Amino acid sequence: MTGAGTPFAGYRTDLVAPPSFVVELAEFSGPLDLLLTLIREEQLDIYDIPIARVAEQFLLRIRTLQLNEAAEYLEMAARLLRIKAQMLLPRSDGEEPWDDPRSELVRRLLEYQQMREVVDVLERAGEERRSRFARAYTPLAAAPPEAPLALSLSELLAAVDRILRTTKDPTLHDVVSRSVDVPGAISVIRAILALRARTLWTDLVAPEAEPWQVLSTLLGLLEMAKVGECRVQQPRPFANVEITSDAASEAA
Amino acid sequence: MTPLAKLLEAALFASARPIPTEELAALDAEASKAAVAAALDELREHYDVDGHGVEIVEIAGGWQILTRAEYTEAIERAQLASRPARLSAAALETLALIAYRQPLGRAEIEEIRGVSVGSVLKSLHERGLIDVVGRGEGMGRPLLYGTTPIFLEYFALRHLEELPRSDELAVALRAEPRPL
Amino acid sequence: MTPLAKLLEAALFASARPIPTEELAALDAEASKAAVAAALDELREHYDVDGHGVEIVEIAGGWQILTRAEYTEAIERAQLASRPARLSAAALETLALIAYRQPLGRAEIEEIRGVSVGSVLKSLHERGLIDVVGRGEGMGRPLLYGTTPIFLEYFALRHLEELPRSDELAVALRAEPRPL
Repeated sequence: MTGAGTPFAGYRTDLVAPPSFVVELAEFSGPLDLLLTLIREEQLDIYDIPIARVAEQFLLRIRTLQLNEAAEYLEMAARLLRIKAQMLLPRSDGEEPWDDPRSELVRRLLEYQQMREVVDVLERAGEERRSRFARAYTPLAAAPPEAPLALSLSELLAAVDRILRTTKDPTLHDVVSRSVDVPGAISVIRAILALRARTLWTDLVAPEAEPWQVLSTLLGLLEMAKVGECRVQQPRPFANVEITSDAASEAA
Repeated sequence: MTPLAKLLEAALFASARPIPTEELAALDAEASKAAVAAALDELREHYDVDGHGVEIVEIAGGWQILTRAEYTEAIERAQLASRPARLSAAALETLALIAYRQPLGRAEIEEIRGVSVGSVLKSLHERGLIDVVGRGEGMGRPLLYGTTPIFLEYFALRHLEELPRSDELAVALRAEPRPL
Repeated sequence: MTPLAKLLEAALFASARPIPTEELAALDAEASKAAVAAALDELREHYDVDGHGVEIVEIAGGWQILTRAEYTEAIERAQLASRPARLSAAALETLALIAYRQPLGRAEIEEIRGVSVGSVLKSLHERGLIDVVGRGEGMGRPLLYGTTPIFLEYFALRHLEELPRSDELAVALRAEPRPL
């Protein structure tokens, strides 16, 4: 198991990237995984990596896999190129032993490889465990006979009763709002004005009137005032509004 | 034990809910109904005759393995099977509403209860007592909730019709609590 | 079956998780350790010899009943239980490192894996597989992570020592561990 094709959920959440990118990235769990895969594919000696070739392959792969957006892959690519450059430097054939620029990379690859070995162990153990089920049933009701329940049916019924009592209308509230009835209000106002030439707002609107009725009356009044059917007056602020039928319209 | 009985045993143990007889039969496509019934009998007898600490019980139209009552106290004392938490009043009332008026949307519940019920719905759903049963009409096509078989199991009801009708409630509430 | 074995059986059946040996012993205050061990042996043998669909397994320093692997497919097909999701490669790699080098900080994991592991650590922590076990030296006193008993449970390990020692791994370790 090299991690190829395994899901990559943990990393994926980090990224805000187009889906295609995420899908491709899921093939490798990181730049070391990709590097190790290349080395295996090419059957290279990990202690003597032909760095120029590997760097080239690595770059090619991150381009074709569109991994070049992930910083970690780019960082590894840069590292490979740097090592490649260092390899090209002339070696001083002096007394000092040559410090192989690849040694750090080799160390990391070995370390990573070792970790992959542990991953294999864990993966096998995890699969073995996944092939068995534990007890899933949690005894909500404990043992059947006379087992104390956390919640009894009578408690539930009491809750139902509580709700039904505190709810005004046991059927669901009609959410369709009532439309304002302006023509209706106008005919009411006309009827009142026909009886009395002068009337008060409080006569037109009952104290228990619902908002839509208040609104209908108000709109009706305004409409009637506009066409000159009545006059609306308020002697002083907050005083009761007086409505008088217009003499002209009355005459008409 | 026959292989079929062993399969039933494993299934009863692994299932999070009681398994209806038809589902037990579906475990092995090649087994006849009679063979499954025989295997179930074999299994029940095994746990009966041997005097085991668990037994196979029929509940909510299905079968499950339960610990014998005489061990419940010791197990609970050791807190091995954590005791179920009590439902809050908010959760209880929401559950009651859903039980009686399902399918029911969140907006209606909130209107009746006068409080927001988002987290209550979530916890009832997590406990498996309610589930989404459809979508309502209207703006946003709201999710509609209903009770689940776990709800029935919880209250040891065979079906929803066993709940008293709302007009029988007063009587039901005065009556002695039913042994569950 | 002895009464003590029946009690242990009931407890093991009731628990979704392994029960530590001490907790099994605590089930019956009057039973000696030896008696509990004998009862456990009796029970294990019963489930072994009889060829049951379930068996008693030692996990994470405790005991747990699990279904036998051969019934898993049928149970899953019948949708009576579902297997937990596999861990991602990223999660497994991170867990492997923590299991072998705990306590271990985020920076060290990132150095070895070559990728950032913030969200992986978060999800492993949320699943209870790892926990913060201390703080390291150095800048910002980084959090150090270690594996939990749930980690052992997830992989059905009796203890961490069940994992191969690092000198048993095919890839040779560095001569001396780098100071992390």
